[in-house]
Amino acid sequence: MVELNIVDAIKYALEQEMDRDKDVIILGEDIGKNGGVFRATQGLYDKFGPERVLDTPLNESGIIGFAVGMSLYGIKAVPEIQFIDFIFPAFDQILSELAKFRYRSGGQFTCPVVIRSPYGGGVRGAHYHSQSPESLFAHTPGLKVVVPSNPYDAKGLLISAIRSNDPVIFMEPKRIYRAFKEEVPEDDYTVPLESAAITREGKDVTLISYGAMLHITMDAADLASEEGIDCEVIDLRTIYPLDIDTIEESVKKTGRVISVTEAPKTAGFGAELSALVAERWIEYMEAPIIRVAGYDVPFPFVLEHDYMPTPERVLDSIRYVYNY
Amino acid sequence: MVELNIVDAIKYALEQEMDRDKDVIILGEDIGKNGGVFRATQGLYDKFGPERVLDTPLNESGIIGFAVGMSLYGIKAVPEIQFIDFIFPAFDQILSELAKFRYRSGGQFTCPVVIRSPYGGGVRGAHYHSQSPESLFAHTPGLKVVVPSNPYDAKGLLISAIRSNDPVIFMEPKRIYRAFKEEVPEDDYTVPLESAAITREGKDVTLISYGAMLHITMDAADLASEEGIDCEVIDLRTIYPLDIDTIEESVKKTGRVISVTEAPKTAGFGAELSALVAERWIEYMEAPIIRVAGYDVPFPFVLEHDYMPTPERVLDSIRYVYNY
Amino acid sequence: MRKILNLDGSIAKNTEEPIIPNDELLHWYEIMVQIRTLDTKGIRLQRQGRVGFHIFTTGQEGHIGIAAALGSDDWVYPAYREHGAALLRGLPLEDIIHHLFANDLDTQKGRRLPGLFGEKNINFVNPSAPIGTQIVQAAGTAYASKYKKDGNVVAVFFGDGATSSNDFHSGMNFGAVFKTPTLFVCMNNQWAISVPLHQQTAAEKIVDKAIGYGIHGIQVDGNDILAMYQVAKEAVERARNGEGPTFIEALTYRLGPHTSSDDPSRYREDSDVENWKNKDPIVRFKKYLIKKGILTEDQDKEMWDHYDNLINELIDQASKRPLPSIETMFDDVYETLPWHLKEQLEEVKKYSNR
Amino acid sequence: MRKILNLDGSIAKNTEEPIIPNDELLHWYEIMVQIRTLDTKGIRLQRQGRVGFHIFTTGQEGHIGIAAALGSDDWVYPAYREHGAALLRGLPLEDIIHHLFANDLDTQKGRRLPGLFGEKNINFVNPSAPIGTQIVQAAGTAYASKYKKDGNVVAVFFGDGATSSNDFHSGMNFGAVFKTPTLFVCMNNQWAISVPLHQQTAAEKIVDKAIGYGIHGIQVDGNDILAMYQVAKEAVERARNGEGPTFIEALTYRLGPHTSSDDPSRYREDSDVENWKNKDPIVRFKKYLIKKGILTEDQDKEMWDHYDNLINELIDQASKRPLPSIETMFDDVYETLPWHLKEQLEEVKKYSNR
Ligand SMILES: Cc1ncc(C[n+]2csc(CCOP(=O)(O)OP(=O)(O)O)c2C)c(N)n1
Ligand SMILES: Cc1ncc(C[n+]2csc(CCOP(=O)(O)OP(=O)(O)O)c2C)c(N)n1
Ligand SMILES: [Mg+2]
Ligand SMILES: [Mg+2]
Repeated sequence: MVELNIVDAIKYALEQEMDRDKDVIILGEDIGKNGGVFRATQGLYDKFGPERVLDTPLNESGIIGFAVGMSLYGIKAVPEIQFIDFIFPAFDQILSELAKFRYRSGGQFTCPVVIRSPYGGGVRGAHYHSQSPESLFAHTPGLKVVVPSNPYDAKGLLISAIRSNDPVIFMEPKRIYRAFKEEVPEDDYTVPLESAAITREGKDVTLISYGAMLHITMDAADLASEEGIDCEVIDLRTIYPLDIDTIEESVKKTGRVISVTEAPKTAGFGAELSALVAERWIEYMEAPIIRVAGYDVPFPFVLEHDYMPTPERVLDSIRYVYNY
Repeated sequence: MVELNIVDAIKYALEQEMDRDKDVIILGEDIGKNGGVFRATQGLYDKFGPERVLDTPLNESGIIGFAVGMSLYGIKAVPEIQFIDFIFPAFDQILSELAKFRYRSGGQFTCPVVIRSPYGGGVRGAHYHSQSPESLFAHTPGLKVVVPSNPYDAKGLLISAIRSNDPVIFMEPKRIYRAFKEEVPEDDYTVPLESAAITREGKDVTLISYGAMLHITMDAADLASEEGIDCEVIDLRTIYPLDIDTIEESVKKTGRVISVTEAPKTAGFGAELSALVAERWIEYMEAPIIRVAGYDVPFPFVLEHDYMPTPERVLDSIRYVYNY
Repeated sequence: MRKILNLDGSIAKNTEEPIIPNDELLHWYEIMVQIRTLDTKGIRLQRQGRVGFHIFTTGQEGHIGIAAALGSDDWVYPAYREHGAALLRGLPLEDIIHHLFANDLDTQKGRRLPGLFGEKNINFVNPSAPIGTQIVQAAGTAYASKYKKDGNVVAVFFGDGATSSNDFHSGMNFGAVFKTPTLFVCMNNQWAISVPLHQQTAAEKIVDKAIGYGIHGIQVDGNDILAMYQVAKEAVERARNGEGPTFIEALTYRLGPHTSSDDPSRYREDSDVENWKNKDPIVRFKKYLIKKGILTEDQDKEMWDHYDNLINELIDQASKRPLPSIETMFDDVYETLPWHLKEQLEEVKKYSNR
Repeated sequence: MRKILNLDGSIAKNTEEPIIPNDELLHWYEIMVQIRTLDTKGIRLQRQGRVGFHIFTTGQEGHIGIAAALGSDDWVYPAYREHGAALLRGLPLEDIIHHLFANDLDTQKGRRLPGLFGEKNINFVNPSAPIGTQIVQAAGTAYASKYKKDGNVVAVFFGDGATSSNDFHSGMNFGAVFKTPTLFVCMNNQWAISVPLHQQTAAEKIVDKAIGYGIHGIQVDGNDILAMYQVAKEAVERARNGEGPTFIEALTYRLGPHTSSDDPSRYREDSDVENWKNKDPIVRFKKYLIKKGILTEDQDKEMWDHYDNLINELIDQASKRPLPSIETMFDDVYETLPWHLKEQLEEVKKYSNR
């Protein structure tokens, strides 16, 4: 066991997988000598050399397209997009190519690239260093979308993603990259994709979240428990395809559901969660199905903490559905 | 009055707006001499010349970025993306630039570009000539998303879009471009953005749709009425920001809601509709809130009619919620 | 511009005739005949409503020369007019026909517009439809081969229109910076649907684009299969020697419409087409073969007849096959079927009578 | 490479000294002093946690020469190291300071990372953060001016890293094809964060990229404000004469870190920095002014002191201002507030104490 924060857990996972399999190659902007702008690849350039740790030209569609091409040839390419806000130039390579290669070729060509990228707000990053576009990827058949919320999962999920034969968008909650440390096994282990965790058991209200918002959600659950409301918290971990059984069990038990996400509310991933509940288990519902989310504006700068869900906002929703 | 199909109504709207305002410029691939691959710009090159009808190089981010730049200077740029499946290379220009310019500049710089693009399946177009990515744009504050379902609205909404001071994604249902004709005023008129239409009044079940799927929905409503189920059909017309009042009134009346959309179900726009209802009016609901949608696979080719919502599939959902 | 064959099939002055075994030359020609025949049949089937779509290769058969310079372990990324390269690499003719009909024997499982196919076992990559995406992928694949020290090269085809695409820019740049063993082959057929070359770029020559990336560039007569072979052979050698990518601009012409949906009379002059018909790569190569004594007019006629009949037969067989099963709508999205696709499969089965 | 000023401030052999009024030259210098001072203050404020972020212009003040060749109706698209151009075009210094603090007087309404600002009334476009997006927009704006026959030109700045971006490719291509009056100005400062030029491109010179687009290209000493002015003046003339865009590669160097978040010692040699410090554009220009008798050492010192004090004062004032109101979170998303933003504004007001 070692004590690691999230960003170090990710670095460990990369290093161990690169040790294990010489066909794992990482690439991206400033990931080499510089070790990544968040230092997630620190030391890997020195250890594995420029042939396996590629500092690329400044072009995200290039990075993903190049990775797709490598992976078709049997390389496990793990590109980093410096901030997920800069993934949009690569959208065509992701939606049209990465997601559809297996399908369009009748299963002949596969490109199980793992795209790592820091996402989310709370770091004074403004419009272009704060966004959380998971719902766009969750609307894209062929992709898997993974969002860890703690160091243990970060390492175990990244290793699973790297060993998966499907492409994965691996979104890293940069706001909590260094927020806390946890015991993490030094050895190699996996946390299965498509399986959620019950981070807190409870019987009154189901709170569903992932990534950085999981911690806001947990804080809200703590506040609620002081008021005698017993919340269950689900950490989705993989948001697409998601773990429907864990949600079902919890929702049927509590009859009250709140999702907590940080992207703009409209057509965000909270909508999918609400819709799933409303079409499958509405008869269990004892209150409206609530989304606590970012507001429908571009991500702000000085007002970011007014923008993002806070424990207080989540708590108000908990009270609302509890007392409904 | 003239009898027009949708694609001709669009051409008329473009021509009339270009007649009215010499600062309206259209651009895109093959829109000049060729008149557009769907002929939506036929004749405009001859009439307005190559300075106002620009055949561009093959680069969608170029088309949109160039349009953004023109519009900052006061030109009303109306680019065409040949198929909306090819809009993804332009995603960065749309999400990072077009949608955010007004906001990021504190209201100083505006770029009210209208992006026209044929969307949707049912024309044997396979993966890359069939998609319906409206939910991605509806998750993008700053954009308006408009989807007409008939010639009258197509003309009136496009004129509204062109006169709007906000950027608009104008999605054209190519499956029904030429499916039917309707009386359309020759004069200039507008259909307001952000206002839905009740295409059919009813009291038992609310069906919400737009674009090509509106017609599948109407067919389903006809089938249902033969069984004595009285459906109300809402044509959203503008899906973002949407007309909440029209939905509210209908939903409260019927207590049963089904959305019909053709994109993959997960995180599609139907999810937003379900979520809105489930968080605002769940106490009125007498049945699960149902999404009839495309399946969560890349758009198929020979099996496309199995993939897309049909009146039969919608009818089954109507029966289900009615008898719930 | 590199050129070896004159229009009359003789060898151009001051050029060397490449040494290629006769049976290989004949084989190239045979494939030219096959794909030209496929075009005639394909458009007819489309007009009859028997297949959904047709893409033409007519006029661009010179690309077979590029493919001929590659080894069987090398990779090819086609644009969509390179059926000849696939056949040369060993794709069975009937596979193309089943694919045209998108039937149950289509190895693409009936999922693609006819003409957009790939085959893993001949390293012929499944193409997209968004223009240009394959260019940077090809650079990545070549990097992978270089990393693994396999010595394989990757040839990627694309049009003149595609040089405007984002992925051309990143592909050329990544290829150059990482010195990948890639042949970037631009089949400059002068048109991108209705957009002529001079509205696509203001560069004097497309090959000049190589300079800005620090890539070795060469312009070649794309309707001259021998010149195509020769420049590709040199580029393959450079690539295998670790000298990095080569950009090849092949001057050619699309003699047919863009696809079955296109009407070129709206935007280009017949005289232009006629002009280029005189440079038909098949006619020119045939003249060479006849001059060389490898082919007679009779043998030639026999060959055309043979493939006409064979392809008719294959069409007959393929057209009788059923569609792919409804299950094929859901497999290959992921390696295994997630719960929601299982649910959706059950649902769709209720409505489908397959 | 075009160059006019030697390092010692004398005029290089065989070049002509541009004729510029003395007060203008002094004004250019004054702005250099202002932005260099802003850098010293800005990073200190950031280190103290008083502002959120700082972007450096140090070493790239030569860009003022480009801006000086433009008229007030012309447009500028900055990358993010062109504060000097904004000031030269008339932006009040206090506006930059309010913007640094993202306070209620920030004309960007506190929405941007400090350093990313634009001003409509000086035609200085609000920059993005995704690299390169402005390049093609600038071509579009120039087209609009050409279409309206306004005679205005558009200068767009971007880095060496940005030449790899998609929007560089489309911007250069669209600009060339539509012959727009655009100055494409690449401030080649040798680095894109930690990526050195030779890993960014394999081209010998960035200016070679112009060839592939059919654009007139010119390389200039970016630390020589007179040479910058001169090449820009020629390019503006070409543009106004309808001769289309010009690509200018300005060789310069980022003397500071990439931004306040960067530690350049991780990836580059101090000796390299020292080397370039000798070519400091401010020092060189100062020597010229002194040689010319327009400036004395005393006046120079006074000027630095003056702006040091002035900026301190402005910082003092700006730092006391409140944050923008909570309403500013919702306006400017659209021209008018839709229902859902009204609802959200009401909600957020409950939690905010502003
Ligand atoms: C990104 C994208 N935009 C537009 C299209 C529509 N389209 C299909 S082929 C084509 C022209 C391609 O021209 P070129 O690259 O020269 O190839 P050619 O067809 O001439 O062989 C266009 C515009 C597309 N497939 N993808
Ligand atoms: C699309 C995109 N990718 C990555 C980044 C992160 N980033 C910010 S600046 C920069 C380097 C820019 O280099 P260059 O264009 O040379 O400009 P310079 O900073 O040297 O002036 C990078 C990679 C970004 N802002 N946008
Ligand atoms: Mg072409
Ligand atoms: Mg730089």
